[in-house]
Formats: sequence, structure tokens, C-alpha cells
Amino acid sequence: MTTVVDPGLFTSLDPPRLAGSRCRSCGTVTFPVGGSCPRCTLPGPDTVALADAGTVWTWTVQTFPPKPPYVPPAGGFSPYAVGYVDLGDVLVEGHLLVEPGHLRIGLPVRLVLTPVGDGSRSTFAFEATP
Amino acid sequence: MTTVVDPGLFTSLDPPRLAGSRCRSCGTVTFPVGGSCPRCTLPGPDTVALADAGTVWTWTVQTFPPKPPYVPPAGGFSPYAVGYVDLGDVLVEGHLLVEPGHLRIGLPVRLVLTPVGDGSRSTFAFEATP
Amino acid sequence: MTVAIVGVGMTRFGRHDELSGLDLAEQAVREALADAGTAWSDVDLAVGGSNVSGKPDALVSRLGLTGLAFPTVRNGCATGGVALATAADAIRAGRARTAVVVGFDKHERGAFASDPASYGLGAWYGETGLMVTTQYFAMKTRRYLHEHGLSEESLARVSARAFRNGAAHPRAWRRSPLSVEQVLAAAPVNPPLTQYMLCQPSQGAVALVVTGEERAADLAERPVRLAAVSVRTRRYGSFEVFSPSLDPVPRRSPSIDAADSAFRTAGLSPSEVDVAQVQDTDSGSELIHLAETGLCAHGEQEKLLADGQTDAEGALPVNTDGGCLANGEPIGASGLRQVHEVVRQLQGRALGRQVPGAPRVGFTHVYGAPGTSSCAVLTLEGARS
Amino acid sequence: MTVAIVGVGMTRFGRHDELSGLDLAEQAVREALADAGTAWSDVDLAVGGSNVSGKPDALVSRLGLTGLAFPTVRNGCATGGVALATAADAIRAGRARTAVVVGFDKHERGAFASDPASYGLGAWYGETGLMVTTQYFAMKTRRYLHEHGLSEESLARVSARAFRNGAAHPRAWRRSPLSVEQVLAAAPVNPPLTQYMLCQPSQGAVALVVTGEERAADLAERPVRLAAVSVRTRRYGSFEVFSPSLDPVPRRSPSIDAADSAFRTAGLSPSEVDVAQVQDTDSGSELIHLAETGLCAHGEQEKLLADGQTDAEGALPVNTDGGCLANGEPIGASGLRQVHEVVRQLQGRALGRQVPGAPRVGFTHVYGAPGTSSCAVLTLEGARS
Ligand SMILES: [Zn+2]
Ligand SMILES: [Zn+2]
Repeated sequence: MTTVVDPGLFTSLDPPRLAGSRCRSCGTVTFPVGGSCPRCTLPGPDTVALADAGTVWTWTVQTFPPKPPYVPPAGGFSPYAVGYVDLGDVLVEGHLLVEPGHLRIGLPVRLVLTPVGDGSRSTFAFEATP
Repeated sequence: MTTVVDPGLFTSLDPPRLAGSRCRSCGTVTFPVGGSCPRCTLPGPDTVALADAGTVWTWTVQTFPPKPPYVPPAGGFSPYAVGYVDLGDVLVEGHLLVEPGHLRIGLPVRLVLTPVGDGSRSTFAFEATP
Repeated sequence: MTVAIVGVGMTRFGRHDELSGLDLAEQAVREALADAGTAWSDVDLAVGGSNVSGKPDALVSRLGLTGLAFPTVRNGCATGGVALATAADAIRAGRARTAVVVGFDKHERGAFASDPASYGLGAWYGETGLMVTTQYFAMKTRRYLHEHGLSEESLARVSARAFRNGAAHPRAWRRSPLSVEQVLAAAPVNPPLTQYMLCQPSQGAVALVVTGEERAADLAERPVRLAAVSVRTRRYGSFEVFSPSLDPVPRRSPSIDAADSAFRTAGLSPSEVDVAQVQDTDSGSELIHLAETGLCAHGEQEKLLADGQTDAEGALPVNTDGGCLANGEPIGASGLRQVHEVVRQLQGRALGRQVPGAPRVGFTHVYGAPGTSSCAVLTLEGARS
Repeated sequence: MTVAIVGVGMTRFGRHDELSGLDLAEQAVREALADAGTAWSDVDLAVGGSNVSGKPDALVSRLGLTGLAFPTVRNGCATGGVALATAADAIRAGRARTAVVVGFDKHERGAFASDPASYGLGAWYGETGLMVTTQYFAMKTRRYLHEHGLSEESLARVSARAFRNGAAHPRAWRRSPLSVEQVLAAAPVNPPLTQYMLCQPSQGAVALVVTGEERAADLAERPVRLAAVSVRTRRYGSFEVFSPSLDPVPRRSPSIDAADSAFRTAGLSPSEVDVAQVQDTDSGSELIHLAETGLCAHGEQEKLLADGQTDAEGALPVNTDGGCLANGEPIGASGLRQVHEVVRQLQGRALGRQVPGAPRVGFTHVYGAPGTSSCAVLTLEGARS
């Protein structure tokens, strides 16, 4: 069984799908699930499964270990790529499991789970669509 | 040799005398030594030895252990009395080594050193004049 | 331009295990907006204050990303008064038309801890156990009782009235009355102050909607005019918390200056006050502040309390919602709780004990470390003056 | 009432191992008072801002216990602008005649750490390594370069100019010039941002003396008018730090709104600005802010920088004291450092590179998390307008 950093981030884990909020009035989609719409403030948005594939909208590489509360891998810190992925309705920030040399704006990616910290838990990430 | 919590609090340790500041302009006396006069803001006050005896001006008993940075005694917390002592030119706050039943405003007291925390260091206190 | 309070909102005070400080703040703002019959989108300035519970301007994510200005102020126990003054200035300066003022905090159990360095003090002061707020209250109270011939019964009467008022107030934390005897017999935390003479850190939020007077009539049936709000820091000689030494004759509390300035600005005298909230972090502080703000003479408190004159039905109703003693102190919220109570009293819709006889002049007073006081005079439109 | 700046004071920026944040603040205030030829006892309001270095109002113990009002504001990187606006409002509202505004901070080495809860985020966001300010700068910059056809050389040119200006400024932290090639070849901290394209936490203090215009002529030979100061929070769609998600078309930065409001209030247009300080926590931020504030068009930065137009001798002098890149960022002080620099430029007494030709209109811009911007327009008395 997969243990994730926060079950509230997902609608399902196998296959992984992120849970977002969609405003009942203006249709604005946000991640993670929130209590009200940031655009029109209407409370009680619907919880929806976000698209599980998209394209890289921007990216960088984290070359130095963040301060706590970041938990480095058991084997020690190594640089990792992060970015925003355009899922159509919303841009979602996350780890990018792509070689830095292959990273580019527009790269097609899809949602996966990846272990973080001491390896006992997973978070969502995006890898290049094969 | 006596190790005190802050050597800057004293002009001498045997016998103990507290170091205060006396303004060269308005004569205001303060404790501990400061860089300027709180009444007239003139910098560079003289460092003076405060009187080593006075009377209790007000007092209370600390019945519960303070939060850190307070360091309780090695043997555990026990209630202690504190108060302001009227030294003539200035009222100084400190521990009162007086049985609570004997504490009263106006009680004559004199300056002593007393161990604090793990017992390796001392601070100033006032005990009843015999 | 005169500034008026046209809406108030407040959470229950006490413990809120399931809610964050921002949750509480959001709740208070929504209630205040509803009370004023207006919407967040109509607000062009918010001023927030919280000591420990996050960034007030994070509220825009919950209330609406309208682009408004949202300064945060942070002045310890005086935060509420400073926030209200900041909003009032912005309206008078023409930088805002409709402002929300929100204060909140969610403190954990137990006494507040303080860092000597942030007060410009050496580490020794904290290590040796002198850096305890309640010690200060106790020592100041003992000296005040001594100088003005007041009894420890007076301290207990302050607490008993606070708990009596709290018991009648649906948003108060402490809802059970306590007798003078019970207060005196309680654990002597820092004598002469017993357990029930000291307020506890607690949790809660308060919000106000403030406008210039020309809008006020549109937004409230009975807008309450902010006749004055004054903030003052200590002058030399004030008996302040965390003072390794004091002048041989301490005097000149900032409460004296802030109250004097507020009454002068309002063109009113303390004797015209119909309902007052004064800082009662402990029973002794209330006694001291009643005289420092000019509401009574030094030493007169004994008789005022014994005669019940500070009750809602008395000549000088004080801390009618139970004050800090019955509500605890969420530092960022306490000052605005006072304003909330005065506004409701003047409008005749107190949630707890209503002062009878249509009170028209209200007064609030907070005092915080290191040596800041804020006082406000609030009047009902059409008040005598 | 118009408000003017009549005195400025500033410490050296950088590392001050022997001095506390309050020491730095005291030094800056004393210099500002001397610059205005006035005394602390003449000041009736102080507004202080510090993110991590203690309570600004503790300064009264050092400067004089005069009883003045001393609100503290706390708005991250926008603290300086908010403090200035608060003081200006109090003067306009008649609550103060002469105000001191002071901002300071003493940060330790290394990147800033942030707590997810205080931003309303889950713990997962911090644990998994997404809560890093420089990541945000890098991602925003990369997207901006992509959308507007700007090169990484432009980023390096921003840094090279900042270090060139810092080298000429006696109070700057980084005093060694760096070439475009050196900046590009440095460690890629968060690509496309290299080590020299990101500012570091640092230490310093700045103070201003502010009065109403009728007093200004008494206190300064060439008072600088605060023609406008505006503060705005983000609207929906702004690309902000610590955002797990964004709108598909991010837009509406608070910098756009704050600058627009400031220019409208001042009755001036961005094209009339003779010297500008814009937030450059990183080189990409400066590029973005130049366009968001209206000082140039999106995409125009490439040519402006390549042609040296943002140098002191260019058509649009920017960050003439080296900005955050050469001074580091003491959060509470940065916004006021900008004002310090503009005031001195307009008065013709810049400490570093002086903009030639008697500049008369200055502009400052700060931007901080979560989504607050403050902009000011400053003019020399008798300025064209
Ligand atoms: Zn919506
Ligand atoms: Zn003096």
C-alpha cells in the first residue's frame, strides 16, 4: 500500500490523480482542495480529479538543500527539478522526474508517485510522457 | 573563585557590589550599566557601584516554574521570592532570600550572591539585614 | 473627517482546538461584514494584527483577492488599538474609504515566554527567573495597594465582577461566576495575585468595519463615532515589565498620556464615560488603570467596587463583557474585543449585560509591553458633547 | 496635506557581527535626525519595521522615553513601504507632526526558511522541498524570459550593473564589480538564476524623518515630497511565491496595481521618472518589475540593458545604489533603502553614482510575499508636474 505525504492531495492513488477544487460559479480550478474559490470567494467548490498529463509551463532545478521543514532523502540531498505543469484548467507545481538536459517549456509530462524523505512516503511528481 | 551569570552586572564580587550607570548631566541612576541615560538620552554615563543595602519596595513569590530561558535548579524548581529593593538612587529588581512570612515592604535587606541554575554560577540577591 | 464603526464581528473566546488563528479571523471578518451589510469587495483597506498566529494578510486568500492594501501591525497587547488608529488615519488621509480591522491570536496553554534579547536585556535576566510577566503584575499591584490603601478584597471584587459578567456573555470563555471568597482562596500564583486574578492566554478573533462618516449612515443604523484613538509609549519613570531597575519614584504611565490625549481629542472628560473597558490582564492592573485613565481617583477604587458601581447597573460600568479575566487574552484580539463590546453597548445590543439608560459615551484602554498604551473614545452619533 | 522627507539615515549594509539589529536601527535614526537638524524629542510618531530583529519600539529606551506613539508594521519585503505609508497617513490625519520611519533587520547567513502553516499550506509542501523562495524566482523568471523573448544575458546585465553601482557606493555590501561573463559562469543556484543573480539575506537599517509640508522647509534645504505611496495586495491570478497551483494565465501582479495607483495619485506618468529603485531580490524580478511598474514595455528590457540605459547616466537609471543584489536584503530595511537612495539622488547628494542632470522625479517599488507591493513617487519641491 502506498503511503503518501498527504492523502488529501489525491482522489485516487492507483493510478494517481490529484484532487482539485472547481468553483460552482466561475469554474476556477485550484489545487489542493480548498474551502472557497480564490477568484469569486464562493464557498463549497466541487472536488474534482485533475488531468493526469500536461506540459511543462516553467521549471528550475533545486541545487542546494532547502532548510527544514524540508526532509532530505535518507541517502542525502541531491539536486531535483521542480516546475509548474499545465494541466489545462490549472497549473500545478511539483517535482519533475526529467533529466535537466531534457527539461524545456512545453515538454509533455504525466503524473506519477515518487518516494520522498526517508522513503517511507510518496508525493506526486511528473515524468516525461514516453 | 565565584562565577557569576554576567560579570558586567558587578563592580566587584567580594564583597559583591552592583554596577550601575549615573548620568553625567541629570544624575539618573540605572541598572545594569547602559550606553545612555534613559531620562535625558545623554550617552556615556559614569559606571558607579550601587549601594549594597536598602529596603524592600515591593515583592512577590514565583510559585510556578517559568518557561525557558529560565534554568531551574539542578534539584528541581521550588518557589522563590523576587522584588524591587530601594537602594536610594534606584530601585533594583532581584531575588529576595527572605522567608515569605517575613517579607514586607520596608524590610531592610543587603546584597549577597546566590547560586542559580545548575549551581555552577551565581547571581545577585538580597537577604534580610541581620 | 470623522471615522465611524459600522460593523462588528467576534468569535467565541477560549479554546478552539479545531480552528486555526486564520480560521477565527475569517469568521470574525465575515460576521463584521454581515453586520455592516457590506461585502469584502467593498473594502479597500484591511489592517491586521496577530502576535503568534500567522500573517493576517493571508486572509485575502480566503476572503477574496481584491487587491486591497493590507498592512499588518504588531504592538503586543496594544495591537488592537494601533490597528484601529492605523485604519482611521488611512481613512482620514483619503487613502481608504472602507476599512476592516481584524485582530486574532491562538495561544497555547500556559504563561507567555519571552526572549530577553528582543527586549534589549542580557541572557541572565531570563535564566535567573526574573522575566515573568505575572511577577511584574504582582509587584506593581502590591506597591499600588500599599500606596493607596487598597485591600486584597478589592482585587477579588474585580475578578468576581469579571466572572459575573463573563457568565452572562455568550462569547466569553469563563462562564461560571466566582465569589470574592473563592477568588481569594484560590492558588496564590504570584501573591497578592491568585489564580483567578490573572488572565490566561487564550484564542479568539475580532473584526470591525470602519468608514468615513459620510458612508457610515449607509452602512449602519447607529454608527458609532471614533471620537479619538491615541497611542502613547512610556516616558521616563514608568513602571514597566522586564525592568531590571526603576526610578525611585516611578510615575508617568503611558496609560495616563494615552487617555489624556484621547479625552482631549474627543473634547470629553472621563466623568462623561457611560461604559468603559480597561485592560485587566490581572485584577491589580484594572484597579491601576481605572485611576490612570482618569475614570476614578487613586484610592477610590475600594469603595467603587464594594458599592457595585463598576457593575453594568452602576455609575461606572467596567469590562462589561468580562474583560481579559473572563475572556483570556488572545493578544492580537483583546483590544478590539473592547471596541466590539463598547460598540454593542452604545447601540443597545450588548450580547451579555446591557448597560441600562442608553449609554452614549464609551471608552477603551489597552496597555502592553514594552510600555505602550492605546485609548479610544467612542460616541453614539448625536451624543451629548 | 502634503508630506515630505526631510532627513535620511542609513547604516552600511552587509554583515555587522558586533552590532544588534537595534544597534543598527539606533544608528540610522540618529543619522536621520542629524540630517534633518532635529531631535528625537521633536518627534511625535515613529513607525518601525523589522522581520526578525526585535521590537522596534524598544528603541525608545535608547533614543529617549518621550512618550511618542510607536506603531510597528510587519509586511515582509513590503514593510518599508507600509511603514512610510502609515507615517504619512498619521501626518495627514493630524495625529502626528514629525515622524520617524525606521526599518532594520539582521538576518543570519543562508536562504530564508519558511513555515507552511503560516502561509495556510499543508506540511507536505515544506517537507517535499517546494517551499523555497529562490525556486519561485527562478520559475517566474524562466517563464517571463520565454514569453517576452529575453535572454539570460539580460539577467546577467542586471547583476553586473548592480555590482558596478554597489562598487561605487560606500554603504553597499558588495563592492567588487563583476562582468556579465562572471555572472553567467557562476554557480547555477536555481537555473536560470546563478549565484550572482540572487540577493542574500543581510543586515542593515534605514531611517527617514517625515513631516507635513509646512514644517518641511524649516528642516531641510531641499525637502523631497512624498507625492504618493500606495500599497496593494495580489488579485486573483497573480503568480505568487508558495503557490501549489496557478491560474492557467497568471496576470495582475500587485506591482501593477500599486504602481498604477501611485502614479495616478501623484499625477505623473512612469515616463517622467528620472531615477527608479525596483525590487531586485533576483535579476529576473528586476526585469519583470521594470515592466510591471510601467517604466518600460514587456520585452523592452533586453535593449535597455544592452544599451546601458539603466545605468546612472542612462535614460532610466535603476537601482543606483546597487539594489538588493549588491546590498543584500535585510527585509525590514530594503524598502526604505530605496527611499534613502531616491531622496539623496533628487537632492544631488547620492553617496554612490549620482544621476546627472538634476533628477526631479523618483520612484520606488517593493514587492513581498504573500503578494504585497508598495510603490512611492517622490519629487523634488518645485518639480515639473
Ligand atoms: Zn469562483
Ligand atoms: Zn540624564
